[in-house]
Amino acid sequence: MAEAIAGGIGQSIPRKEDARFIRGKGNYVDDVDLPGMLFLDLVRSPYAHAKITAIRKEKALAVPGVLAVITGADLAAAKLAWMPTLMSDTQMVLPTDTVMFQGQEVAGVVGVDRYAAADGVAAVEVDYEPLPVVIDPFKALEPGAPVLRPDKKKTDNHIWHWEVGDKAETEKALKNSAVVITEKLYIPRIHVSSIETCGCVAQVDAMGKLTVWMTTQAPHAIRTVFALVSGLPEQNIRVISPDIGGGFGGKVPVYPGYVIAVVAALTTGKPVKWIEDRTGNLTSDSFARDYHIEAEMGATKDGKLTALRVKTLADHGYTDAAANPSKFPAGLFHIITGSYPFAAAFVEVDAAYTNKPPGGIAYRCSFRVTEAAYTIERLVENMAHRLQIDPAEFRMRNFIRPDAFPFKSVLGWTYDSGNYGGALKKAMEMIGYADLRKEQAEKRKRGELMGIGISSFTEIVGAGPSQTFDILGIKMFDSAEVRIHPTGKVIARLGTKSQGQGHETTYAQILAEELGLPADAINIEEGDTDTAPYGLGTYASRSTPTSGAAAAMAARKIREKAAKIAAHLLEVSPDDIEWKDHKFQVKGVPEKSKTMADVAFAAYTNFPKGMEAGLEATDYYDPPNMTYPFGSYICAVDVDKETGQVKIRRFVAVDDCGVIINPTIVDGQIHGGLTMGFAPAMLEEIPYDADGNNRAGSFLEYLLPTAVETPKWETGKTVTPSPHHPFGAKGVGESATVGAPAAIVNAVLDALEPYGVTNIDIPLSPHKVWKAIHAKDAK
Amino acid sequence: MEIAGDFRVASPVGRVYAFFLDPVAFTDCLSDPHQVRAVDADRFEGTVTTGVAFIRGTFRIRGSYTGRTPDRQIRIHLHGEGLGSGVDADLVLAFSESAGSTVLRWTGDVHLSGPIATIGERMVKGTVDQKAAGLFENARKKLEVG
Amino acid sequence: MAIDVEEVTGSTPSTTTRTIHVTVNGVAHRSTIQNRMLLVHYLRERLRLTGTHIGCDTAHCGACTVLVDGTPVKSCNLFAVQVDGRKVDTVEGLEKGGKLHPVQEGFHLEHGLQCGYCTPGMMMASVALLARNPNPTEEEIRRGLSGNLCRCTGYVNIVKAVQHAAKKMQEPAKGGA
Amino acid sequence: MYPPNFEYYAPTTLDEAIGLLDQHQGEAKVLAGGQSLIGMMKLRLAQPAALVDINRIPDLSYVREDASALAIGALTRTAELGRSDVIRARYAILADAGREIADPTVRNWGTVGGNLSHGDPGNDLPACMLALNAEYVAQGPKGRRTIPARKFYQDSFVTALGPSEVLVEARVPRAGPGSGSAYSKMERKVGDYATAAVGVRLAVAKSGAIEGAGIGLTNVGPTAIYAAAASDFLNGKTGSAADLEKAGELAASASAPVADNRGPVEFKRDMVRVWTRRTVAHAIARAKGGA
Repeated sequence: MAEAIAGGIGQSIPRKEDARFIRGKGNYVDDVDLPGMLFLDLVRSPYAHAKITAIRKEKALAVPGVLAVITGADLAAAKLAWMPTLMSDTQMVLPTDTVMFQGQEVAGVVGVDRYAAADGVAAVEVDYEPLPVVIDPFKALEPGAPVLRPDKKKTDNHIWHWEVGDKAETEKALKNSAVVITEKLYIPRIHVSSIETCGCVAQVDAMGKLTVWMTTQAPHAIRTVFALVSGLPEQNIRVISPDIGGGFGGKVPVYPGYVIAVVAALTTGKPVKWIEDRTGNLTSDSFARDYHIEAEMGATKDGKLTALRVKTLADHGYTDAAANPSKFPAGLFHIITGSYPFAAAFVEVDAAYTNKPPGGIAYRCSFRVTEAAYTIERLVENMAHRLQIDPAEFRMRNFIRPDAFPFKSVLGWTYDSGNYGGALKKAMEMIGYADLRKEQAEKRKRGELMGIGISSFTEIVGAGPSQTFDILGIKMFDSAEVRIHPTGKVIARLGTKSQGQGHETTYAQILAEELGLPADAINIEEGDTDTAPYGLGTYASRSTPTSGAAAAMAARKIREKAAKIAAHLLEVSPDDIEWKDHKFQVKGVPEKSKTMADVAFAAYTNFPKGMEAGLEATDYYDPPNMTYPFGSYICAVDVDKETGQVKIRRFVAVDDCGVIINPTIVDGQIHGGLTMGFAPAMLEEIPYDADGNNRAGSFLEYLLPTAVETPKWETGKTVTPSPHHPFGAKGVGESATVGAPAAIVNAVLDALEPYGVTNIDIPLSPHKVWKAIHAKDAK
Repeated sequence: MEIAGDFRVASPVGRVYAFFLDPVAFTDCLSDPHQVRAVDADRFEGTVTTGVAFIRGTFRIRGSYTGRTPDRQIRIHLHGEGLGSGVDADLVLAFSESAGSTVLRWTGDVHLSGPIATIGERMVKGTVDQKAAGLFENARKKLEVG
Repeated sequence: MAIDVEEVTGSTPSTTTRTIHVTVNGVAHRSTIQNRMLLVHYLRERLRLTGTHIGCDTAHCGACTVLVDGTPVKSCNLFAVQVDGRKVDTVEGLEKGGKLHPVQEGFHLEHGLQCGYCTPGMMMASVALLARNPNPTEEEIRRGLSGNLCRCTGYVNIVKAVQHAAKKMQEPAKGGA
Repeated sequence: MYPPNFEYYAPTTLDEAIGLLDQHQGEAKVLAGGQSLIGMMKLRLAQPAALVDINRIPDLSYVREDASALAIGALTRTAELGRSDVIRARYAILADAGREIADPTVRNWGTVGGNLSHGDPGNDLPACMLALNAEYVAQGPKGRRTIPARKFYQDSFVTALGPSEVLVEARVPRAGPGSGSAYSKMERKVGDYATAAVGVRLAVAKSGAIEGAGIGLTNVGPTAIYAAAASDFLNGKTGSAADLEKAGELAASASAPVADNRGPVEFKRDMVRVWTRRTVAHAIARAKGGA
């Protein structure tokens, strides 16, 4: 067997990027300090819906250290009061007459430091006339509801209707099903709450070039959007994503603060920094979820799933600013048939305007996949209970079989590979499923509430094949540029941007494997639009499937040229050279070989006549298909009957993300993903009251789990390579967030089975569990 | 947030009714520092510095009489802005006279907006009731003395 | 010990400013600041020690955790004037003579960080935890770090990182050093 | 979030501190741990003209027991409660609470005096002091006075403390033989205010009868609540299952919670019932020598 290359694929090497982070030497956007830099702070609306009758700047301008106050009227003069959203709706940068949600940006105040700017914010006087507030999306669609977007010439609050599947066929199949269950599930509005909030530093140099350091997961796309919105020539815009303190989808959109900071830099001629505070973050940045789902599922008497019908109302706030591929207004929600070969399915989604902040970002998942996985895995579990079949057994009977891949789902997706039974079997072994069920039966006899829940989800990540996936028309490929220096050291630049995923390490490992050079000889750079090749950025678990693939493909292009140089050095015909054991070898004569480092030196010193010097390649990778990671999770809980408190005793997660680049990093991604599956299932929610007040505007009420609440995760793996990815990987950052909630909720409902409860909407706060227990007497 | 209360005062209804139609007289019953002036017959405006515990700030207020039924009922809308927050209240004052004294029954629907509602509500909730009760108690005292 | 003297130029004595003397990571500083300046801004903006981060503004996330006289505190919930005459330790002071602190080493080797933003605060809380309890159980680690939020790691590897450091810090004692 | 500016004083004697408070006529605030105050200032919901930082006044941080009482100095950090041997051994209710207030880092700076005098119904220590029938020592321009904890809390954030007074010490009657106590906090996560929390102090006589019972409730009313009827009921009882249930019901009736994200009123009342029952049982077990 060939010797492994140092830091190649499959090795758990410690992360390269840690070196700066553990020394406090990361360079996050708030660490950027420029001479003469000013600070921007924002006035925000206390009202969810109100007419602005006056904004008085005078007192603010009189505050020591305050230099400017920017309002919607100022922006309107430059035609910048509105900007387009990623879904081709329109969004205010600053309002000229009406505020649409509580926490909306109303004016920007520029000061010499952040304290002065905050003093200025407190001194701006705004007169509001409150208007009727629309919070409930169902009421928003009722006749007579106040029309929130008259500017769009709309006469109601309906944004769009989207559907997929065969409606008539599904109706027929449901009618012919022996058993049909229906469930209404609300997946509430939540917030990604990366520990670093959003912010930027905008600077305009003497040549008129704008540089913006900003918390963005997609710097290139942002540059193009900035160019289109502002009219600045694109070569005069440079977007730099420095170190990012967590993204999870929340740092994909363009927020008003970024634009106001740019305007402030242009008008003052000085660099301007804007750093959002946590309340601004929680009350105005893009939300996730907020889907009201009604699902119906049919099955035969002997437990074969037949049909699925799903009707959903999506609350989009006052504008549709969802971060979705353009052709998919409800994201990839139609992966909702999950791990099962339904013969018929129909999904429809309607979107409504309300007086809430806009968004519709993913919260660590690939465009609404969590909503889909949660729905299917909740209903499958309920169906198993209804049919009195063990939920594991029920899934085993219904899974898409391993020999059925590639599998075309009834809603149009072609799953690349899978072995669902294998993952569930492994999870059952790890947790000791049979013993747990025995224990549960004994406890139930004693009146104790213990539950076991399963989730066997299928994800869809790696957007995307460019024929179907684009954002504002820009196709969703991604890129890598790889350059080998004479001494065999490498610089690689990619179109994505890590926010903690460990790209500097995993991309180096991919290249190490493909180039036969040690990972520590390979530097990775991302996030500077002046240097990196164009890419669509990091979200939706697309980095490994796209840029990771581009890195491998660029390396392979380099190998093609390098093979010719190796042939030249070994004085054989290029046809006699093969890449084997991370070296160029003369076929059949393994002792005659050249390493990539040898070839690299020659590429600058001794290359064949007629060949260009250098050793580099760029690849823009357009994946032929999405990848479909999957997994099976099993959760065991104890429920305190009197208080409704849930204790997660065990949680086993078996994931299959195809070929694994760095097992330790993959485990870390799964731990984090599980925690962000647990959090919305048990703790997090942004509720609004009838006046439109955000009731979770700080971490006092928006409940991020600490190490105490977070379960002790147990992880396992199966490996089913993606057949179409260059080295078989699928993407992993989000699987656990997608898969975990249903397992937890299924476990709690399993514990409550004696009470006949079939649903409690997340988060499963003690008072909701208590209410479910007290609403019905035990059978 | 609903608030309500009532009082009986040994004073004819016409006088009580007139008292509450005078925005300066009526808002003068606030125990917190304030300045209020009438804009016209229907509207008044000014500032009130108020608070509870740590929370303390000056609110710009605007008020308007939204309904009048002589000697029977007055409706007032109050709108205040301060501390980056908003307070809006619809007050209904209902009068009835019996045996030379007047019973005033007041109800109000108070809406808080912004940081006070989002973050400070647990600190403010009990107090709104108290402040309103204090105002009407001061009004009763004034009417009784006068 | 180096002395780093700095003053606000042109500032006049005022009831809302104050001159403080603080020793940060062993370096003495004298600074005139506004009374309202939060300790975290003093460290980040005046001393340019940007390893200490701000995450929540309300003393929930612990990203701003530093040690004041050896005790972990949330520096976004403390005015700099309050540490006049005291010692402050930040993440930048953990590495000594080019040698990583065992807690830093633990976070690196056990993959106890991802985006790195909560990491400095998490490490400072860990250093204080181990000073008080050199051999903590997993429960004690989880409780001890419950003033610090991490959004990336799910805490599994943070626990391992602290355990790694605990073990490492006990090694020389065992060797009789 | 950036606070407005203020005058800052760091007196080194109590008299000086009280003089400063007096001089500012209610516009100055005492800064002890500041874990609540500074947050409100950053939100600009609190804008005091001056802060009087009492941290440099010596001899305000102590835990000591004498023949009649356990005395806790106002500047004692709440983390110290869980670490003090005498408190752990004989006043477990305070050690329990000392491990539940906010989070471990906040506890390092937050003070007992601040927690008690802020008047926040969500603070954990007031209910303990109500259960323990403690007294607070306040010092003001006219000298020292003693205020019973059970008369201290008047409304949300409204206490018997005058604007120029500083709470300097809490005095807890010395724990006698057979005494036991406990504090249980139901919280959504670490760092949260209680959904409901219950503090219990009692003694079990040789006869097996309960004596001197005190029950305090956190965050289920406008102030911390002394559950008098439930406490009185327990005296003379043996602590049977029926006794505990009845005590729970009486405590629940004494609570006056409001609905919020933690749950509706009826749920919170029921949590008072359940946790009173459980906490009384825990205190009895401790009184009988259990942990």
